[in-house]
Amino acid sequence: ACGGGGASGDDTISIVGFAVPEAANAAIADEFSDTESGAGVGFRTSYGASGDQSRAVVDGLDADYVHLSVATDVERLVDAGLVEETWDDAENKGIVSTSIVVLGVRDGNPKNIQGWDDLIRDDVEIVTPNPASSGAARWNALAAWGHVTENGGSEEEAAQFLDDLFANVVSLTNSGRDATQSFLGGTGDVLLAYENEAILAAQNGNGFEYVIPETTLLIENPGAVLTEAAPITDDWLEFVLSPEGGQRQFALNGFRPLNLDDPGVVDLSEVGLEASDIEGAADADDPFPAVTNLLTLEDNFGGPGWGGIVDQLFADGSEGEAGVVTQAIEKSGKATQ
Amino acid sequence: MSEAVTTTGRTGAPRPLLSSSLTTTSSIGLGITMLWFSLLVLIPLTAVMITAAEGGWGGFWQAVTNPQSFAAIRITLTAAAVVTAANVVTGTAIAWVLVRDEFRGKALLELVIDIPFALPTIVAGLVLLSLYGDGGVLGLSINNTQGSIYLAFLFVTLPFVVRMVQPVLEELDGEVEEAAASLGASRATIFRRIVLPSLAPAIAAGAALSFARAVGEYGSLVLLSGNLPMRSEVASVRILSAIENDNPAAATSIAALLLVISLLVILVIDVIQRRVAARG
Amino acid sequence: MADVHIRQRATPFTYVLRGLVIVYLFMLVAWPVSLVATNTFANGFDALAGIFEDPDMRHALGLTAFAALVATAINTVFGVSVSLLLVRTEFPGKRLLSALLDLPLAISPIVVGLALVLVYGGRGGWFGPTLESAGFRVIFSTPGIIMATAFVALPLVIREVVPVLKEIGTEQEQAAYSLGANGWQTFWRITLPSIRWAVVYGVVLTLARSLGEFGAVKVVSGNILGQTRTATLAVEEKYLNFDTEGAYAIAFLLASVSVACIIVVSVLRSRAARPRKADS
Amino acid sequence: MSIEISGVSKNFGDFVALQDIDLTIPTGQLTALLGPSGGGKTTLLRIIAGLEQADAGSIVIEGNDATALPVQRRNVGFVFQHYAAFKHLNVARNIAFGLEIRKRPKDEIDAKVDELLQLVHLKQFAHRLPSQLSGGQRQRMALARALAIEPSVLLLDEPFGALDAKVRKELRDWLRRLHDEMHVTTVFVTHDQEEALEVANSIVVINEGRIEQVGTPDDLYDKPANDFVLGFLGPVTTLGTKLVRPHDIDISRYEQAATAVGTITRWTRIGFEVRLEVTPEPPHAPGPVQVVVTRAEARALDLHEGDRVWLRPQVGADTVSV
Amino acid sequence: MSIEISGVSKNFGDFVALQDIDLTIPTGQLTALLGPSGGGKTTLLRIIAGLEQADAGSIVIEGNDATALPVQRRNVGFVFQHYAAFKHLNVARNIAFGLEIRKRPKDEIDAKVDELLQLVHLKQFAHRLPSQLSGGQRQRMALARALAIEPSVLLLDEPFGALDAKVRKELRDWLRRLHDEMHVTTVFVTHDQEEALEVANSIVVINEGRIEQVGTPDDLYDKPANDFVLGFLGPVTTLGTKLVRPHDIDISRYEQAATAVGTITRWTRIGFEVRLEVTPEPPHAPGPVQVVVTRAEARALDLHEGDRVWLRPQVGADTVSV
Ligand SMILES: Nc1ncnc2c1ncn2[C@@H]1O[C@H](COP(=O)(O)OP(=O)(O)OP(=O)(O)O)[C@@H](O)[C@H]1O
Ligand SMILES: Nc1ncnc2c1ncn2[C@@H]1O[C@H](COP(=O)(O)OP(=O)(O)OP(=O)(O)O)[C@@H](O)[C@H]1O
Ligand SMILES: [Mg+2]
Ligand SMILES: [Mg+2]
Ligand SMILES: O=S(=O)([O-])[O-]
Repeated sequence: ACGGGGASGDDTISIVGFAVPEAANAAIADEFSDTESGAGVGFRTSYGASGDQSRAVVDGLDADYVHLSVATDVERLVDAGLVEETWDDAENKGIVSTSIVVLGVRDGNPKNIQGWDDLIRDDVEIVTPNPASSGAARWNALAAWGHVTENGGSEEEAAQFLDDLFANVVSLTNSGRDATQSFLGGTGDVLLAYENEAILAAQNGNGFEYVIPETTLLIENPGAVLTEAAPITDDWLEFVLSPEGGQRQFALNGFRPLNLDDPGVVDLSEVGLEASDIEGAADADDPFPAVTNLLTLEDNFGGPGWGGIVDQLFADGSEGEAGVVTQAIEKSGKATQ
Repeated sequence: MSEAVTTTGRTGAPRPLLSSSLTTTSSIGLGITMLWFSLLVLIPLTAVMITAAEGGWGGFWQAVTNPQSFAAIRITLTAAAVVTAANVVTGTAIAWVLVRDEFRGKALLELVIDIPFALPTIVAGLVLLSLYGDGGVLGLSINNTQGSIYLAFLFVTLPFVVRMVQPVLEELDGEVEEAAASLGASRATIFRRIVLPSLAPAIAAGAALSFARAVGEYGSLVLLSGNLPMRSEVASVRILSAIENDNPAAATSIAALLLVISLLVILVIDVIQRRVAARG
Repeated sequence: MADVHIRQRATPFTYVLRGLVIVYLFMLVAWPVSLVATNTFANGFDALAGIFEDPDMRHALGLTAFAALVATAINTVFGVSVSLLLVRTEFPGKRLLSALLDLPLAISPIVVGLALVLVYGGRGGWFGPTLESAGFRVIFSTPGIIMATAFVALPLVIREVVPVLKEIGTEQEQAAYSLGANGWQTFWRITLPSIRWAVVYGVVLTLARSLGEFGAVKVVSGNILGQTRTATLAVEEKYLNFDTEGAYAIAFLLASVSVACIIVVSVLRSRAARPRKADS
Repeated sequence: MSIEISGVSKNFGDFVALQDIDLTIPTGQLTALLGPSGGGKTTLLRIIAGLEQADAGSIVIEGNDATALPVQRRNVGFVFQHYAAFKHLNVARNIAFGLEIRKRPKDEIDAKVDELLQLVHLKQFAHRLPSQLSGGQRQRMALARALAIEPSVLLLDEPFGALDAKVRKELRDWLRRLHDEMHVTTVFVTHDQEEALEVANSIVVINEGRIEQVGTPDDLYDKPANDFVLGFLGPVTTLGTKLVRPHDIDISRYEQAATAVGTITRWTRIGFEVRLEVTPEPPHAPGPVQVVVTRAEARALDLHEGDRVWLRPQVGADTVSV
Repeated sequence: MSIEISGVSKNFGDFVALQDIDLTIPTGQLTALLGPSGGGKTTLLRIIAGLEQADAGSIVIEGNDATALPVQRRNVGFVFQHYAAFKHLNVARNIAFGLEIRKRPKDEIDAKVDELLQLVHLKQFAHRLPSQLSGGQRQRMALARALAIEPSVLLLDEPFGALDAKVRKELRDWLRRLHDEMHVTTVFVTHDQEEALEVANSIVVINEGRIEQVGTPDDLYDKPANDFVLGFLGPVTTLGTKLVRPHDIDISRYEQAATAVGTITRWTRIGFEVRLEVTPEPPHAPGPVQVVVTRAEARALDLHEGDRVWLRPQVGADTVSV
């Protein structure tokens, strides 16, 4: 009952996921065990960087269910024949958790960061994971790109904006969590992060708050059941998607619960919670405030999935031209040489 | 009876070894060890090389000459070389103090030497950051600069030269140094012309290991170096990025290049060592 | 005896060198590492207790101990055999082998993992599918963790043993032969006891390196909680989940093991009255 | 015949250490390999032991061809010039080593070790490490260790080289006695002709990789095959056209039939000997002649520095023409 | 006076290696430190060289207080008992070392090295590493190395211990000649009384950390201060109630006034000496008496194993009561 060669039995679900939702998934698994169908089910879990995890499954790591940062990491499994092509055909388009890109700042927002345009000021130092190695970073970069292109700017202007933004980057870590740690450790003025990451960091760190820019991007993390998964896995996925089950736990961990009709808009009562249940949010009364201009892959960038925008922004240049972000990073290095 | 004690360590005219050519037993031993070495190291490295070759010469060339990768390789090799040179000096000095000096608390130094190995590298980076980074006790702000790479390399490679030199220094024959002294050699001269040549093989072995280890280092830099392109990004990070971009050929190309360079450096160190050992 | 004399004369230089070494080691290792301890015990024994109460953590520690011990055992046997071959026999390709032996350290741990997956990966590896159909899983399972650990620590025993083996010469071995001992008996009864401190140093280094290894293990282990998550992976996991105290606690445990090893070694050595030194 | 060495040669690189050696070492005898430093003594001994492989030639021990036999199977006891003590084993365990290898029962080993410790007077040192022994004690330990396995051949490389005169003397006597008791075929290397003359039944003189002469001590002393042997076995001096031992010169202050006439130019007393240097008058000789007389003789002959003396070889003295 | 040692003591832990040594070593003389193993000879020599620091006392060399001077500044040549060869340098470079340190011009060094190689007969080994030399060759290299710097004091620790008799003899003579020519103050350690008697102008007998006697060879031989010196300077045997040298015993097959009567139980010829073991008849003596006669005497007296003989000390022989 698994992708690799059948190690876990019918009553064990192997979850392979990216690092961020580990706590949420663990809580969901707990609750799932209390349900009728989930009684007696055990879990094997493995969490790590999204790309690593996806490749590990291709290389033979046992998995019944994957929960990854970006859809491309699931596509890799589709290409390897481990996940049905139809995995994103359902109403949720394969998405199991969502969040938005936010700007983490120091306590009291000393640099008075309000939106994307403040990031390219000379006096601002930015911490972000590296889009070349981190899924989280790609959401950040795409949000920055969208801030220009979706507000009437040209692609040239957007590219220039990214150049300016990366010129201000002082720490380019390998993963999203490393960036958070680096920021909490004292580096930089602004952290580009997920909202849930920022909430979690605020829960754990001191001297940290975050700003939701006017224009930002909806982060959609896909989940998929593997072809040869144990049958129980389908019940698990259903439970993860259910408002009272999985989504409620995601909300408690700072994710925005799925809202298929109106992506990114949160009604906590749908998942049976109150504002006070969410700790660490910037505004305790409205932990998931509505975003003025929320971009999504589907509406703004030709989604679902990343499609051509990946190459346009992140191509590493080994074949054809390097992506805009790749170039921006390279320029930032050259500029300082 | 101590005079006679000295004799046993030295053989008279040294004798050729009993089995200078291979006996059956040693052939079997050689076979088994080579088999394991192949399974563990050679075959996997061949796989890496073959993967690197998949992109052809052009792919390889492009991967390693990509300005950012090239800079990362340069930064890594430079730092590894400088740190190795530093280790040759500090490592030998530390080994010297451990063997030749006597003072209270020396045993504590002995304890400290191997810790950089056992400490998970990520934690190493963490503690170095909290001392030498922004807001650190020392107010040095070394994080996100090239200096942090040097610092991390110095930390993780500390034990090599020390631990290589130490046993050899202990075995060294003190009478030979006295002979040099009686011929008028100052302490420095004795060290340079008598002790150093004897230590050269051990120092070289330590230097080779230390260079090698530095070239491959990654974990301790995660938080410390900031991975700024062309400034503080090391080769391992570039390899990681290439892997993330589903470009294993580029990753292995960089790895292969580093491998070849390391091999060359190890060989060069060996040659230098032979020179020093014969120089006096 | 002769060698102790010249050593005892302390000059100003002795004190300067001693001071520099102490300051260097303090700044580079002792102080940073002491932060691990202070962070671990910031809340008394809570952090440590937390580690030991968590069954998954206990499993991770157990797995790390197991993998480190097995890898150290393999590397010790392999290292001593290779050292004997390198010092006591002649065979074509000896210098090349000697240089290749240092390479494992030069390879970025990520590439080590990648290399092993390329060959032993259960789905696409060269040998992996065959092994897996024979019911033997390497990658994402304990053998892979052991291999990765053995790989990164490969040269350490060899580099310790080779110089000492050269230094002790062959007279004692020849005496053993003349008394009727075969190669195997001579090795166990004469050679091994003569090189035991070098082997012990090598083992300590290997063990320390094995405990601290992270990158390569991460790639080949699959990091499955309660199954293939090792202590260093747990350190990362704790750290990533903002449980820095827990991460420090595990790191503290790992570093303590190597410190304990060093203490045991030095106690054993002084109990053995340091015959090596007495004889030199 | 016990050890039969035929046509043995050994080179180190292009240095010829031994050249076509033929030699028979009789069973039960005490044979000395005597020669100058670098002559090849140690090399030959090691080839007999099997510690070194000859480039050519064969070694037959007790009738069995041992040429290709490894050292373990030759049943030889070898005592190394520098003892080669097992540093990590105490004296008793050093001695027991060969027996333990042979898996002898424990009490047999203990008994044997005890006996040998007694024999070499190391009873009270049984539990010391070699590093805590004096050179002489270590040498005796090495001897006991070699004897423990009751070898059919005992080979010793400069067994007394590193010991002081007094201990050396004791051990020599003891080796002789031991040999008289056990009659094990023994070969020892020495560069000390007195040691060879005193201890050995038979002496092999080796120089520059060749055998110069083989014979009993008396043979060698009285009938040296060449001037190298003459010179090596004791002091020689040139008297007229002959090489002769300084002891074998008749010296007189009174005119007599003489090979040379000269003046005593140096007079050195060494213990109970007096060594004289006589510078002959032309046409007699090219350089000073060394003469040795006992103190009693010197007193009786009333010899002093500056005296004019008449020299001739004693009757029956061995001389070799220059 | 050249080397003035006053009140020197040296302990190793609680072991007393030297105890309140006062000694004057005259300039230009060849002095031997003679004594049994472990007596403290090496320790004293090392203190003179500055390789060891005395716990108490002072060393004055050529009128300058050298007590606190490091070895480098004492201008002494030191030859180590175990050679202390620089393993990584070939013979020529070993010898050149001291000169290179002194930054002498290259051709001066080459010339000097050449001369010394000649002197110690190592010309053809100039480019070998020490590990490729025999013990004797290494010793000669060490000697040449110490001489290269033309030291004002030459200190040698058992310089000829590892050499064969012939080379030893040669080197002894050579050392004597060298000394006569250069008059460099030379101190050498030996445990070989013959070497001391033959080579030295002056002998210092050291035992258990104390000086037993200082004097010329004749002084020591003829007027030993105690039975230790008597015994150490040459063989002794017990005749009746006296210690006497085996050479100093009158032996006769005919009845004469005798200290002991006995039977010749062993008869060994060593070169031109004959060594006899005489077992006295009761009530005469407790154990066998050693007697040495020359071969000529033995022939003249017609002595054989089994003969009954009468023994008495020679007139003028030095004896010490037991
Ligand atoms: N391994 C070796 N390599 C090169 N030359 C060697 C080697 N072993 C011995 N020799 C040379 O062979 C010659 C004979 O050496 P050997 O040790 O047999 O002499 P020896 O008669 O025992 O001398 P000694 O009395 O000094 O011990 C010497 O010139 C020595 O330098
Ligand atoms: N470093 C030391 N530590 C302890 N004891 C020592 C040391 N050096 C010498 N001794 C002891 O001091 C005593 C005198 O030693 P020394 O080497 O001077 O003797 P020696 O007369 O040269 O003897 P040998 O003829 O054996 O060389 C010996 O008993 C020796 O064991
Ligand atoms: Mg020899
Ligand atoms: Mg001595
Ligand atoms: O975990 S990330 O790789 O998405 O940062």
